[in-house]
Amino acid sequence: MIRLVPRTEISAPWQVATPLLAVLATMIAGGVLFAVMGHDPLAAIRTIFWDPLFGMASGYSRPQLLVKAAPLILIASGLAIGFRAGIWNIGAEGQYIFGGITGAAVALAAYPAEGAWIFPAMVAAGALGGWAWGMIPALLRNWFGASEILVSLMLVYVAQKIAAWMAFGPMKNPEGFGFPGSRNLQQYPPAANPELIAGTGAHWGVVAAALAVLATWFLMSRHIRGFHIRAAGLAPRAARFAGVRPETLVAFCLGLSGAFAGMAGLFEVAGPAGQITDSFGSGYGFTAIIVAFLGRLHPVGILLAGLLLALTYIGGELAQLTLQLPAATVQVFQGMLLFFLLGFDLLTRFRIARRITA
Amino acid sequence: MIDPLSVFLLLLAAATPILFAALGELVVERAGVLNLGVEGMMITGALAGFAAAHATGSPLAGFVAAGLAGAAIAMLFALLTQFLLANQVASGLALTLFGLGLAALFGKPLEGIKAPPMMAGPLGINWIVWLGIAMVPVVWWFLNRSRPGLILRGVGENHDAAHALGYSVRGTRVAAIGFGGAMAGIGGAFISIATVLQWTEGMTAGAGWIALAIVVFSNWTAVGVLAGAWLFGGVTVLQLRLQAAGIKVPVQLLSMAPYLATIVVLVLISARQKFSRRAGGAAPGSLGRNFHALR
Amino acid sequence: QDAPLKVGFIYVGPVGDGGWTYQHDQGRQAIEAEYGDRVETTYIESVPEGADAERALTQLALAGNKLIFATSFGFMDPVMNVAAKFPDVKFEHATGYKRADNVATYDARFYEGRAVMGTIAGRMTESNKIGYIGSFPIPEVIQGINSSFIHARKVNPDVEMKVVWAYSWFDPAKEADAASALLAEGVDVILQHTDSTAPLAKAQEAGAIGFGQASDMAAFKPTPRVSSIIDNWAPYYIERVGAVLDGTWESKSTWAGIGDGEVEIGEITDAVPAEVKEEALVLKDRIASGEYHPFTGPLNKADGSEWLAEGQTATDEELSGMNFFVEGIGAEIPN
Amino acid sequence: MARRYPSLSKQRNCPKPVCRARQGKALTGGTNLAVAAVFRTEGIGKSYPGVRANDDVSFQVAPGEIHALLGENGAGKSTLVKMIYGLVRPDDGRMFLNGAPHEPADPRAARAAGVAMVFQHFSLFDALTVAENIALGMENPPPRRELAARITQVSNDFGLPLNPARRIVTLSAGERQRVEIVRCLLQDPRLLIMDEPTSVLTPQEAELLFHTLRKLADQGTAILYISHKLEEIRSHCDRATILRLGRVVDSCDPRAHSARQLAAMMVGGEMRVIDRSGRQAGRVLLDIDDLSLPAPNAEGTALKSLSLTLRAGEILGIGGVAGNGQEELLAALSGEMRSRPGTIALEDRDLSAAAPQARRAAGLLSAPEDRLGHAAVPDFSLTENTLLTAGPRRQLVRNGLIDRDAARDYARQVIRDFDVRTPGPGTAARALSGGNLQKFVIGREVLQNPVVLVVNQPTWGVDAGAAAAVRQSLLDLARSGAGVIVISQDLDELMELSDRFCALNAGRLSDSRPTRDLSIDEIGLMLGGAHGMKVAHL
Ligand SMILES: Nc1ncnc2c1ncn2[C@@H]1O[C@H](COP(=O)(O)OP(=O)(O)OP(=O)(O)O)[C@@H](O)[C@H]1O
Ligand SMILES: Nc1ncnc2c1ncn2[C@@H]1O[C@H](COP(=O)(O)OP(=O)(O)OP(=O)(O)O)[C@@H](O)[C@H]1O
Ligand SMILES: [Mg+2]
Ligand SMILES: [Mg+2]
Repeated sequence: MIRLVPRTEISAPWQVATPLLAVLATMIAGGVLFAVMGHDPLAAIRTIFWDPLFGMASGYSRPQLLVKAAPLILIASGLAIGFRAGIWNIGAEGQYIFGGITGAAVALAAYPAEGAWIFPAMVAAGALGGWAWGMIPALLRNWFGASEILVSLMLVYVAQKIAAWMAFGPMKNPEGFGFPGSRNLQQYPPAANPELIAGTGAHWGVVAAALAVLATWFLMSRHIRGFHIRAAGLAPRAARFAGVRPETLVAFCLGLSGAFAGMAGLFEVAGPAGQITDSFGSGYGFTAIIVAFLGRLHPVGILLAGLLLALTYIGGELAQLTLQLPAATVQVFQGMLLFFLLGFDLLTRFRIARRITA
Repeated sequence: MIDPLSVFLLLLAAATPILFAALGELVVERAGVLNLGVEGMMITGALAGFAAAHATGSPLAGFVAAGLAGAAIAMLFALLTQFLLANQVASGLALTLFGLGLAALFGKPLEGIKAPPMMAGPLGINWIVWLGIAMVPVVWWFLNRSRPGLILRGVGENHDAAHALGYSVRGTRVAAIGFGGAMAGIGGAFISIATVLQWTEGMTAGAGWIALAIVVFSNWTAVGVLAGAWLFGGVTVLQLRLQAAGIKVPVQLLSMAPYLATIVVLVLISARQKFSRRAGGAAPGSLGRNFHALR
Repeated sequence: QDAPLKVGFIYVGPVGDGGWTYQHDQGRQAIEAEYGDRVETTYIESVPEGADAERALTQLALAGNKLIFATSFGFMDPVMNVAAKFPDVKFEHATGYKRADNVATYDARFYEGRAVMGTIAGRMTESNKIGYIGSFPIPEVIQGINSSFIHARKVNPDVEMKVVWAYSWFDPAKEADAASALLAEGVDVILQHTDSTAPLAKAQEAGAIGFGQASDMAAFKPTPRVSSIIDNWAPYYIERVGAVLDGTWESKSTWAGIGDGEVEIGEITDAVPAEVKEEALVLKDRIASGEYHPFTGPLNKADGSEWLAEGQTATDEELSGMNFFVEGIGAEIPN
Repeated sequence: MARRYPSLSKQRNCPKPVCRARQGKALTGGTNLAVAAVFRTEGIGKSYPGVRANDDVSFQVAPGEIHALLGENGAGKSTLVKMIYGLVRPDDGRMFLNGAPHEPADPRAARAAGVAMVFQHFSLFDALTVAENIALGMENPPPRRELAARITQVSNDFGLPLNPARRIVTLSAGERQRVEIVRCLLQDPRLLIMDEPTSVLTPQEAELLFHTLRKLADQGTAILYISHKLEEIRSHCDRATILRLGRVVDSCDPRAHSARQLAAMMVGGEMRVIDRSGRQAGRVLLDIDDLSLPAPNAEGTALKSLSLTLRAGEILGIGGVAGNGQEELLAALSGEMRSRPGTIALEDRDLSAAAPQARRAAGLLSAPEDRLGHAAVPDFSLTENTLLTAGPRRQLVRNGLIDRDAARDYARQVIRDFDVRTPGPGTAARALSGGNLQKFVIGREVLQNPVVLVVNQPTWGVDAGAAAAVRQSLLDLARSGAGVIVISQDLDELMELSDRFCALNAGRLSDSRPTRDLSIDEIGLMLGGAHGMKVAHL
């Protein structure tokens, strides 16, 4: 009989191997799915996983990978810290939206002024907005013990409604013929977040994501605060004994992940998205949760997971384009990827052993 | 001038999908499992129920199929969390993603078809609505008065103790997850079979998340779930009703109202637990924790 | 024979939404049917507005599509950005107002169809209350509400209009609740500017009637769906593809209505009395021929101020920025 | 007076012995035990990866006998009883209950066969009521009302009154144990197993427990009793089986041996003698003045106007039953809870408002009672666990930056100096046995050269050898000039260690008295009276 024996330490080789296994398994299961749907499985898998990187138009899609992955990585880096501490911020989407709104508000208030201060001020406002939106569940948890999972989730919907309100009301482009949506910030240079080096896709958000990965790695593995965060997630009483105040930690984690998400929202609204619309916020905050887990809550893992998910998005679009696969395929794919990773993850924590008999 | 009774009758129907899903999730959470995949199970039920109702011409068959399909996809979650010991939060999110995608894929051929009509029950209201209300005392009784319910609560409260006393933690939880899936499936099918009468992609539109909120709102009680579903349905219905009556309402604000109300109630309940000297929170002690027994 | 012309589409929703995107995809299929081997069409569905749209558009352009239809208002700026990078690719943007040498815009005069719906609604209501489920308070939707109300009043001076905003294009549960709320107010005819069939299902339960929106929603025939307003993009798409094929394409702004076949009135079922049907069809023909404009004075704004004098018709500018209800609608536009 | 509850025993599937009176006991010394034994094992063996937890274990328990299982930590006692209770399946060997083969598939089967077990941990459901908890421990509980009546009746009959409607969270440790016992009693067991039941009880409560056990034994129930408290085994058990490294090494009448002799049998060698010499009380190090704190939560205890002083080189023992403010006192000293200014002063520095790390920097260190999850993070390596407290004093953390090498070196030093048996500093804390982890925790604090060290339950659940090592280290620390506060429920331990003694009762601290003037009885009086002993004492 087979049984699971817990490892005393998490297996490092398996930590690296399981994501690869999961990707492989997803390809196989996905291939079966494509075959059932009447598509050539090999072509589909090549289109999704290979073509964006090395295919015909890869010169365009490779930089796009960065554009798509940057907000995911930035948000997930913040979330992972909280998840490590057992603080479940499910509402990054709301913080992303709210950060986008506050950041854009600075630009719209400044319009049409010129000045080098505008963009930095927007970044600060975006971070502040996300931070504030994240602090709501933090304070409600600290003061009243309300579950941050639910509060942060509810605040996503509230933020969406606020975005719609802004797009239809206060932020509506006065030159937009009554159509919803703010001015396009891409067309207002002091507020725009353009590509820094042409053809690389790298805008300030990509830079911020890279910095976030570095900073969180440093925090979690070298700094005592990161140590306390991990301790609090594993044994809250022990963390308190070590001098961690749970309230401080809740505020720190929710505030930090909120600020990261808010910044991601700002970089998006000032760059790729360009404007606040009623549908601003296209699920980055939720996808980032998946990225965080796929990356095993580790900064480097998150970096890779963010790029992988971006790949499935872009590859999925290509597959629609060239193979007419429905958009839902990507969702199924991402779901499977996560399923497989979570399943295989077992191997990092347990050994499979035969039952010992005398 | 707005007839409260008519608002009430409206909210009964509006609350039904989330009532089913939340009652199911209540049982799941009472068994100590946090399944965030409600949305994925609902949409699966919505599709399977619609397909079966269309194929057989019987809405009833649709609801049965929806329950089975919801339970079936919930078994994926059970496999991950109960056998492969994966993180429940992540597994639930994956289930939602997967369910939404899968339903969209397999729903393609069903687009544009209309479901067979439902028979109205007492007060001109759908039988399933009444079934949902009837499930409240049933779930209450099961949890608080039946032996399997006691075992289930024991497993949710302290799985180590339940294991030490010889109860199957995994078996209990798998059963609860299956029940939660079935209930979510039926809730989803209510939208496709009884409300919209058609299959459309993404038609549950976030109801699963509301159901999750309602379980917390309910303080993990069946009656609380009913109150939460009605409150949520009530605020939604009322703001539309006020608009329909031509009363100027700050729509933007009111459309946020259900979510804000959930937060407020959540805070009130949590505060009562925190500041009253009554011992212990209401959340099941082992909620969200995985169990692995060595033998 | 030349290589086929590649035509790309990006959709904001899934093609299976049964409404807006579904109808655009019908238009795409009409192109294929019309031109056969001479064209090759592809689409990307469920593209969020914003950065993803820009990328999807670029992918389409890179994949060799020479004509690209972007079918949502929110794709406007992405279209402009991408069009600037691909001057030899023609872009068609639905419902927007920004053009360039290689960007044309097109839209449909849905308000023309709503005039016909309003006429039927005004005649059919017994409670003299008709309900309207609005998606968002934007000019296009407001035009529709005004147009239906004006024509309902014309045939039935006692008619009242109740408006509910769903703040969503597509949310079946919410639309169902909105319909229920209207029905509870005594409404017996429901018009909708949201995309799901949920309001029709509710109308059916309550014995009220409604209209198909965007697509025909024929599954609900003969009642509650007594007619429908269909977005038929096929004629325009066929024309524009033809223009590219024969080299006559140029950037322009098209706002076509019933006359051009872009707005279609779905079959009026036998649930509608013959004389009402007749009256509706006459109105439709008069609009189609250009003989009649649905916004013809005298018309006052809701605040009582005069808008159009006797015989005066609204200009397209006025319509495309419309942000007020006409006199007689009890509701106010939220802002 | 002994009432049985025949209607409750219908779930049994094996026949009742005709006579279950105490006479079986007379047979204990004889050779033909197999016939009379209630329970018997033959060559039981159980392996875990890398460990032979039980090896060829054969022993038997006679009816009416209180039979002790003795052994060091990890000797295999718990494993053995878990097999009897159906939680773990033996790899080899056979078990017999009432002469019939006993192979329970799960605990429910074992219960049906007449085996009941009181666990040390993990078997009550906090949010459920007493009645619900008891119902969960039975196969076919009677209807709710009837069950409640039975609980009231049985618990009163045995002098362990319980209110069936109370939720477990609201009960004290002693009352919780009563629930476990009543749960067993209601099943009318043939064989009752108790795994370290007294570690959470006051001496009075322990007396009460033994009284109950004896009563049960008199009715013919066989009792298998596990404890590390040798004195208690000597005075209450009829027979002892001693395990070492999974094997039975001896079997004896514990009353015929001294505690030292028993310990020697367990470890297979002589015990070290505790050295109390060479200590002198010096200047005042710690001054607690009128310390009051509200209860941290509904289950907690408020501290009421505590005052004490502690001198250099002195060990102050604080006795009392768990739940009377011990955890709160430790939290108030460690800095987990902050108090009013002027209430806590270390070497004349007011630390009342200082954070835990600031107190550690100043020299006020502490070791809480719960090793896994409070004093240490179970999933962290020992190296990482040093960072929990030793950062400031050992310079493991500078400007917020962790010095991993220093932490590893420190962990190695603790392991070496305190004889912690583990593969190395990279091992996770959860992989250590309780005794070894306790040595690590104490060592981690002691090697920081504290000015004052506060420990709560330093030897809880720890075997005699490890306990002696821990106690010696505290004495050595005091000798070196530090002040030590030992909070404990183990009076023997307090008598052995402390210079002065005071009692903590319902959040109040008695005046201290020099220990050498006190007898155990006097201490019992200091503790008694007020606490939970209103119960009909028998
Ligand atoms: N679940 C398990 N997995 C692996 N090994 C185990 C497990 N449980 C016990 N062991 C091993 O079996 C041996 C016996 O453990 P057991 O718990 O029976 O000791 P014990 O005598 O009860 O000790 P203590 O006095 O500490 O309670 C231990 O040394 C341990 O190594
Ligand atoms: N799940 C497990 N996996 C591996 N080893 C285990 C496990 N559980 C217990 N052990 C081993 O069992 C030994 C003793 O286990 P047990 O749980 O009885 O310790 P304990 O009772 O906490 O210790 P102590 O009696 O010293 O207080 C430990 O050395 C540990 O290595
Ligand atoms: Mg043990
Ligand atoms: Mg032990």
